[in-house]
Amino acid sequence: MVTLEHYLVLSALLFSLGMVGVMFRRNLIVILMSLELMLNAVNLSFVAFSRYLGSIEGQIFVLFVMVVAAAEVAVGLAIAVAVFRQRGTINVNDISLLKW
Amino acid sequence: MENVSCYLSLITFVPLLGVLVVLFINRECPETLRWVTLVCMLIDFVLSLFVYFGFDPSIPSMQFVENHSWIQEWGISYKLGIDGISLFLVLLATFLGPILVLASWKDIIHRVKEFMICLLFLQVGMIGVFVSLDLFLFYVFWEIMLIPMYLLIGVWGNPARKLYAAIKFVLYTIVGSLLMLVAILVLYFMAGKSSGVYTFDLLKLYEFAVPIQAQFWLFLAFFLAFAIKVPMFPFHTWLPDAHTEAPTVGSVVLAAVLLKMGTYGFIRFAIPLFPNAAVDAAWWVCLLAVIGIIYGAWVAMVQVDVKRLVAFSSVSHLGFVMLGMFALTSQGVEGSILQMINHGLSTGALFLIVGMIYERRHTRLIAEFGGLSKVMPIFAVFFMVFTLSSIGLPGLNGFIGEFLILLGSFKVFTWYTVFAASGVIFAAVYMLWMFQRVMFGEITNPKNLNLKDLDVREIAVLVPILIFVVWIGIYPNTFLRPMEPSVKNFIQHVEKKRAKIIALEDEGKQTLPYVDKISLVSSVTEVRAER
Amino acid sequence: METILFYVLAAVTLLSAIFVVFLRRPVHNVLFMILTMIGLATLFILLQAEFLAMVQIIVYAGAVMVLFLFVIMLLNLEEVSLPKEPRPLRWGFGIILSLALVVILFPVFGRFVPSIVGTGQPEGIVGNVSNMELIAKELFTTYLLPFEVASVLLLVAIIGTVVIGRKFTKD
Amino acid sequence: MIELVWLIPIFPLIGFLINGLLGRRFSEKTIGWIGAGAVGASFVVAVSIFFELLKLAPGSRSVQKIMYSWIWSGDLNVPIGFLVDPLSVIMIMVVSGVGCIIHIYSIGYMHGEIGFRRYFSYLNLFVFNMLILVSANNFLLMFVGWEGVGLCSYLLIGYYYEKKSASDAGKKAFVVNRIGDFGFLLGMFLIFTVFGTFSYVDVFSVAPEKLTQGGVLVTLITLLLFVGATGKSAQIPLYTWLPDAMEGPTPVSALIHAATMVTAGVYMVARCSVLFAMAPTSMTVVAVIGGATALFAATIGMTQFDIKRVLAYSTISQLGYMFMACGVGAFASGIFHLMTHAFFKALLFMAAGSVMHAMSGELDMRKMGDLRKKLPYTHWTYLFGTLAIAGIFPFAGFFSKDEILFYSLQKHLGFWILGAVAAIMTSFYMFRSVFMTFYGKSRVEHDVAHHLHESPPLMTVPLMILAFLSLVGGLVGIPIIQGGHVFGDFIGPVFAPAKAIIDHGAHHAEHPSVAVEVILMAISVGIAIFGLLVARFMYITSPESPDRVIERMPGLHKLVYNKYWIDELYDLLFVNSIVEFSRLLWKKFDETVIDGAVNGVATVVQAFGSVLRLLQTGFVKDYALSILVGAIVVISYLVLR
Repeated sequence: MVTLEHYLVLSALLFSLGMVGVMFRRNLIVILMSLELMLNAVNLSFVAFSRYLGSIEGQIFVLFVMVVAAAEVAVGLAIAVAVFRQRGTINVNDISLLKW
Repeated sequence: MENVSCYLSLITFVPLLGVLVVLFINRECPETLRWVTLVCMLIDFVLSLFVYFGFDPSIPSMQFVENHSWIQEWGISYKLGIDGISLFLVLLATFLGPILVLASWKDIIHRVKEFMICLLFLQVGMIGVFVSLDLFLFYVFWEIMLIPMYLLIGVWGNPARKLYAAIKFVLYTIVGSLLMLVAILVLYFMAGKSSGVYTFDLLKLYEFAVPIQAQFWLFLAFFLAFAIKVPMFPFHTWLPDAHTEAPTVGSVVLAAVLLKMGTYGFIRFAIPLFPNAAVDAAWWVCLLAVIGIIYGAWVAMVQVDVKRLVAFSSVSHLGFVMLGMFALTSQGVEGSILQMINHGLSTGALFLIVGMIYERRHTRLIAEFGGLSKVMPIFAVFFMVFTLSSIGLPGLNGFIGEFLILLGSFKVFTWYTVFAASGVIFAAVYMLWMFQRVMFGEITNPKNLNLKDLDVREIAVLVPILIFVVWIGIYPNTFLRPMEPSVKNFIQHVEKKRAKIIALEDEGKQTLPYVDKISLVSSVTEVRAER
Repeated sequence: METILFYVLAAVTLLSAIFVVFLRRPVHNVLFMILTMIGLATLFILLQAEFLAMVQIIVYAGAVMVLFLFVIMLLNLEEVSLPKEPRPLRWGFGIILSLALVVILFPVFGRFVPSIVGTGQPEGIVGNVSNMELIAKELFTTYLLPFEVASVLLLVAIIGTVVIGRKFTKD
Repeated sequence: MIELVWLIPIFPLIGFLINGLLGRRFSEKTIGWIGAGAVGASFVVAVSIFFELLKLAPGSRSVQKIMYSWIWSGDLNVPIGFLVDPLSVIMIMVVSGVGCIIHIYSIGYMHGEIGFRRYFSYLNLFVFNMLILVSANNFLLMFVGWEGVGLCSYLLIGYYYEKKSASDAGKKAFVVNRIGDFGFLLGMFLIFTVFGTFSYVDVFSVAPEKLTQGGVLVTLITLLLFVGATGKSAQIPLYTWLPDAMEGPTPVSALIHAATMVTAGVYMVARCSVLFAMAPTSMTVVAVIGGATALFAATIGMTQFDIKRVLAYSTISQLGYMFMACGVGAFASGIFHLMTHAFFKALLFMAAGSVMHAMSGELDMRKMGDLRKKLPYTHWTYLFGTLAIAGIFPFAGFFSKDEILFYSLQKHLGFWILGAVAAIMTSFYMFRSVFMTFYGKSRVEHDVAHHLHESPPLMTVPLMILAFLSLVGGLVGIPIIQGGHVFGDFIGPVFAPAKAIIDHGAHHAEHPSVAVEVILMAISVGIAIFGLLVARFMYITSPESPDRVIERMPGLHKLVYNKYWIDELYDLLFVNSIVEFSRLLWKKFDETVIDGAVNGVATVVQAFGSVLRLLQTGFVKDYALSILVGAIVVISYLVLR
């Protein structure tokens, strides 16, 4: 019988996988993707909660998360494209202009 | 005279109007800028003359008082007032205003507009400090004065180390004043808590009896803020740098008026608010003052740069002022106030003179000069008179101040006075040695041969100061009489409040430990009974 | 039966997520990402959030992933020497760190969740009102302001993207 | 007329202002005569006040004239006031009289100098300050004159400011005077704390009650005042500035370093005779230092070759005599000697000046000789002066010096011996200077010799007036056997209270018989003549004898010739050590310690800042990592709490 914990464990796993992706991949695009993954993990737990608590708010929040995720991806990819065009690389370590 | 006159506000904020007018003038015509500032300063001076003639020398209390509430909730009021102590300091500031503008006529060429604005703001800050009777308002003016001075040194100073000097000056002063702010707030809350009404009004805070334990720390905070400004012995290293790097006008205003804020702060705030701590601390403050006198004189002796020498000499002179003030005798305090004015006049004039030779030779090293009195006789006369006034030759202003201070402090700190009096000898040594190396002897350096003597403008700058230097020397009563009642009132207030607090503390001590005193007594009797 | 379905879908999603993170070539990543999205959509259906499942597929799988593909093709990242991935040591460190995160999250579930849910038994959503209707009613009443703000956010994002994406001209 | 006492100092002040401010347009003659006229006018007023004072009864000859309240702060109220009494009238007459003569002389002497106007304005300022000093009615005003006189001596010594030695000498004079004034200042503070006022009349009238006879306080006050006197009148510890002061023009030395300024110390001790009388210990200190200085300076005077240096050392030793007189309680004879000394010492200096003028600036006696034919007037007046200072019978010096020796014998034999030996040396070195310059064979270089000329009458007439005065001056003090003498009676009442205290204290020595007085006079004349003969023998009859004496005791000669290396000692002990120490203070303490601390704080803050900077690596991943670590920490904290 599938309980809430199952879903939460799954979303935790997905979340940490996404985090690993963000932390350790050098490719900017992959980082963005794993970021998406983390967001989706959160969506999953939202829906799971809304399902088990019987309140619809969870799902509405998921909608808003999706809006934010979409905006974020759009801007992220635009930046990636601009960086690539200017620096010719999307390796995150090369983009270290902020070093003070 | 409650709320009747608005002279003091006028005097303080006329320079602000001047700033507005200067703002509208085109940058490209410096002449008009200078004339407008000069006129504004003259108006300010005339207004202060009205105050002088309206001032009634017989009443000890504050006059020309203006009391409007500013921020009700926190008890901050826009309160101005003047008494014998601050009257002449305001006059000194307004008197020097026009002279500064005149002196900067040829000295400041680039960015004249900003310079004039800085000068006017400085004037507002200075006069504000001397007239404000509300701690909060005092602190505001105290900070206002910092920024223009920083700009004066930082922008128009001599390019070598001007930024270092400016930053050092500002940091030194700000560290001190922040501690003072903390002390002000602590005082504000303590007074508020005990008397119910929260207020920054100085006269009300005079009445509040601060417990002795707290008094020590608060006095220490105020002491640090003002000691840095004075400057007293260990905190003086910013002064030589600030003076050597500042333009002539900058170091004149710095020496003549800004240093007086420190000593004025002691008389107006530190001592009357915390009399017990002030009297207990008097011995080490005077020790620092005497060290300052001797140290300032000795180090001045070996300086190679004229401006640094005069800067160290003002450390020595202000050591005298502090000694006189903390002796808390009527001669001592009056002497210290008079010496503040004298120092303002003679050191200000000396800096003007150094500025004049700097304008001609663009160097301040004593070795570069020699035999100037043959080439510039009028200059030699002025330089000689001001050197003698700063040495403290009788017949000129320096002597009256120094004599009263030494006389006043002789009764209280005999040994300190003996060492301080020896400072008079060293003063003669370093000033005359410098005077001889600059003025006498053959003209060794060819560049000195064709130096032209003082022109009309420069003489017009020096003559008013000369008149006052001689006037104070010949007939000082015009200055001593108005001070008399306020100084007497100041000393009585310190004594009275100190006694009241001691009485309060003793009776306070009795109530608290009264209980265990009985138990103590009873336990002793039991023991005796058993034995 | 439902639990079996859950486990299958969870396994599929997890596997594809792992492939997304650990495969070298970006195109593979994108494809597996789409697979995870679909996996998640089915899980939403399992949790009776059909509207969300549909939205998930349309928005995420459809739009976002296509965008990724488009960018990869645009920058033809295949030929470009892909940055060599970090040495295994970093990977190891990464895995340990993520496990640490999971381990930490567990007590959270243990502590909070039961108190709220209590039964651990999925109750049915009240009445036979469809999921979408519920969302719509809720969205346009209590959450109206966030809804409008979201639209503004999207507008801003669009403008931002256009500005950043502009041809880099040496003006 | 006494009401117009304030005119006396005002005249020279007006002269100073006129010459100082408007002098540029006047010719040399007008400037000179304005200066001399101003001082002459105050001399006339002084004489008229003198005669008016004579009319008053001897007991009540002390009138105060208060002008206005100068400093009034708290309980201190110091007026500008003048005190007219025999002591101050005599001093005023000496100062203005001799001053006027010297002004006239210097019109001739300074002819052709570029700074003529500056010289005369400073001279008038000096006379103004000196008159303020002697006529003041309170200590503070006297201190004003005291320092003003110090200033003018600084200006006049440093008159030839191109010469470094002149401006150095001026600076040295001012600083050493300032050290003396330091003592004077402290004495004044003590007086104020004890008496609460500065005016003489109040202080001296109430002194016996307020101070205990011979107590620590009165001794301290008097010793501190005496420190001021030694500074001003160049006694043992602080005399080094006077010989260097010869850098100034000769009339300056005549006026300042012979007649007026240096006597200020003696005047002050005489004025405070009541205080000194109450402190026997300080009286003995004054006498001892006076006697020692007399002897010490005389020894140095014997070996000097520069004519002005000889006269300078003789001034120091004569001042020593005056202090010894005051020390033994004979204030009247001290002042009498002061007056006569003013006459003949000014004369000697001016005669030396005219010699220098004739020899076109040459001062070294070894390059002079046999000038009596070329400079008759100067020769005779110089001889008169020497006879007076040596103490030969009819001249003024004899009476005043003999009186001092007489009273010092009464006090203690030691003082008399000191005085007698110094008297022998005085007559020896004075006659040595006469014989070396005017007699013997001429050692003048050729080019200097041929335009040797007698000084113009403008210079010789003053010489003659002073010669006459140093001849007549002594008659005022002829001791009418058994009684006092004219001068003594006139000035006696001023010192009556002091004498009363001394006689009350010490056992009253009976007045020695007439015979003893006559014998003493004979001895002192004998001493003078003995000195003359020795000098004549060594410099006229056998000129090579001085060299033989030097060979016999080269070490002693070298020691004395180099003035016992006192100057170098002072420089080493005080001047250089303080300068080195203050340089050390400046460089080490001020720059490294305090500035070091301040800059140290700055560097510490900077170092701390650079550590923080390392966190900003610029790699996105590091930032992400820190976010993660932060999150983990927060959650674990929440969970484990």
